[in-house]
Amino acid sequence: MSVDTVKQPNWFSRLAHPGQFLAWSRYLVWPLAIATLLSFAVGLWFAFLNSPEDYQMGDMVRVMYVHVPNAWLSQLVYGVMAVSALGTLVWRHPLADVANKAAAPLGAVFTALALYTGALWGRPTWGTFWEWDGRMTSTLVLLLIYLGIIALWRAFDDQLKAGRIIAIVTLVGALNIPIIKFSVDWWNTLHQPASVFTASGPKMPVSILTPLLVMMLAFTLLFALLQVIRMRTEILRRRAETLSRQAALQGASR
Amino acid sequence: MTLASGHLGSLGMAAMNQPTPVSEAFQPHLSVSGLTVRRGERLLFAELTFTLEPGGVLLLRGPNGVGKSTLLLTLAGIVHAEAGTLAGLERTELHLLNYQSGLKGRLTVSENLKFWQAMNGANGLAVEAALDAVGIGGLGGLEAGYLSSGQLRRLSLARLLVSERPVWLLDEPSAALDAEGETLLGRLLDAHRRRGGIAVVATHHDLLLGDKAGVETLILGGAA
Amino acid sequence: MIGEGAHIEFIAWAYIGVTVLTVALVAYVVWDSFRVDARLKALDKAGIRRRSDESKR
Amino acid sequence: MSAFRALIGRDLKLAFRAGGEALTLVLFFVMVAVIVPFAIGPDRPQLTRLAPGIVWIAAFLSMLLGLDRLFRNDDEDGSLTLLRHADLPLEAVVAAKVIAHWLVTALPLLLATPVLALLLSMSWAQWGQTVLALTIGTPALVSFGALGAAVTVGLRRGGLIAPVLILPLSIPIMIFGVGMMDPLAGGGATLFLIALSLVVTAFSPFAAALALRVAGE
Repeated sequence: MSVDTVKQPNWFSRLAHPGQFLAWSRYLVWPLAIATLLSFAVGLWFAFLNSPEDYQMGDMVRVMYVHVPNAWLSQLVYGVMAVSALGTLVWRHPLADVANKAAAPLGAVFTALALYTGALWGRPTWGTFWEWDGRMTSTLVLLLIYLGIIALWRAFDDQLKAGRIIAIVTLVGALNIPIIKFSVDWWNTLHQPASVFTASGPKMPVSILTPLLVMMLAFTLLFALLQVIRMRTEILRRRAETLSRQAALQGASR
Repeated sequence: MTLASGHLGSLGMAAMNQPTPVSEAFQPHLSVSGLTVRRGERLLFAELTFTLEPGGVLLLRGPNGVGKSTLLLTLAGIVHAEAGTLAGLERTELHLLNYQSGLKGRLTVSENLKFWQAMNGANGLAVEAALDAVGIGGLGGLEAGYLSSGQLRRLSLARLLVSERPVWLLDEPSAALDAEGETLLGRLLDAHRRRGGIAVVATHHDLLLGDKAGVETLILGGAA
Repeated sequence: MIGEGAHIEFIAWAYIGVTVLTVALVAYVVWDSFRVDARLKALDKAGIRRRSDESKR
Repeated sequence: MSAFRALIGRDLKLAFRAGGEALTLVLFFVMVAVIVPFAIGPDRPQLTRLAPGIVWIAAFLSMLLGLDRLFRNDDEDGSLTLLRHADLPLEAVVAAKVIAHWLVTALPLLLATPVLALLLSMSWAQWGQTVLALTIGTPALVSFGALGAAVTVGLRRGGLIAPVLILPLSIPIMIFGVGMMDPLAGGGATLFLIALSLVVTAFSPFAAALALRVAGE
């Protein structure tokens, strides 16, 4: 089979070719894993042992160290998916839809964690687990979008076609998320006087900012690690499926 | 069957002998070069090259599953080609006829035909004349759901007549047609070629063409 | 240092939940990866492999 | 332009001959409104207060129910493939089908709103505003629906997945549609809803046509 005859014009598409990706990403897994573990260790040490209580939030500030990174990842992962959707639609890049498929469940889990920690933060702060606050609500909608995309991935048999169709859905979702955010905020101000969630901003003291940044780094590294593993798995899975199909075809013609 | 059986290798084809002198209705030149199409990971054909002059017919032959229908869909611009150039195949310059009729059972025969005439351009025969031409002239008021499959196929052929387009892509056009229908199909193709039209036809039957000049045959999957 | 604040259980639950779900996610990803590897190995053992296989084992 | 009209005409003709699918949708729309008082109690002031929301939910559900017929039939009998070669670009084909679908599935709902107004003890002014909001908002709902239907056209279980995909995207329509009833913020919501509806209606034929092209491959 003359598979790889198409010329590879530049270094990027050479590196991003699935076979090449498998070759070089292998050396990424262990360094990423070690870096992730180290930054989690440092981050947790800061979070529990080496940071003071916040004068407003008290010890609850420690929930922020897991809440904020997950909230950040819930959006970063969607950004990664939107970029890979562009890669699928514009350049028909074979790695792009793999990246989209790999990222969707990760994004869903991080978003769910952001909601979970947000609810635990909200109980002592607002007196309720769930508040129809603008940020919480749009995060919930984001989770629904992730789940829809995962459902769509599972519904398709032809993964190549699925990749391009889901890229369209991902991009439409990306265009819609700001609109949803805006409408939810608008709706929120309509129904309650002011948003409670105005604490935590750039005026945070360094003692709180440091663990927060380290934990964000740790979670981002975790995402990168899982994303690389999942992309490798997905490429190999497609290869395995192609091989067994070919074997079936050969068996049929013998 | 080996994996590479769909692999055609380079295949240069040009209509060598001039077909019957053609009227100047249209002068299409269909030219395909370096066409490579993949279904999933399976390579159907690579580096396929051929040209058709006005009045030319290309017959696609080969066993089932070899990619005849896919080639037609690629020429029709529906399946994406991995590589290669297609010239002379404007979206609005071609008719596709395949196993799916695009006809609605709840609409009458002439409503169906009028619809496709409106969609594809009313530059061919009138609806009644086209129905007469394919031998279902009296059935215009009948709901298409009551037609037999042979009659449906004739109605599909009438769709090609109400809007004149230079390129016909036909997938098993004689399926469900009786002997008289096959003669009719040959006559319609002859008339189409006399006006300068081109046809690419995937078929297992021999077409009953009046004039064999300019008819080329492309055998797909011949390596097996 | 962490104190014996009034909300210790919320903090604990937050970290427990995050840990459990994260560990489960990592475990799933790794398990999935091993599963696919095993499947490829089984195919390889059956003599089915890519002709242009760059990773020779 | 005549091709555009012919396509709308064909879809309307098919809808009328297919045995009253539009009527079934209206029936469903009314039934949702009938069922709500059983769930929340027959308290008239409360019903009045909730009426706009109930009407929107009923409209939402009815639109989702009718969605599957938008492209599926044309895909199954090959019309969709043949329409790719029509004189109209596929985007215009989608736009025509969206308009026809709106006429078949949304317009009857608007005509049925007086029944709901009566059942939910809405005032005339409230009813008028609901009709206005639905008139502005339903084109956007149908457009999102077209996108969902196009994305799932090749799937056997598409009828189940399309609503799951569309609902989160449609939340802003719901928010501004119901927000129009708010005495304080109604004006702003009206403007937002108009803007949103225009953008979505103009944009979705392109996205849906792209999805149909990919699905056809």
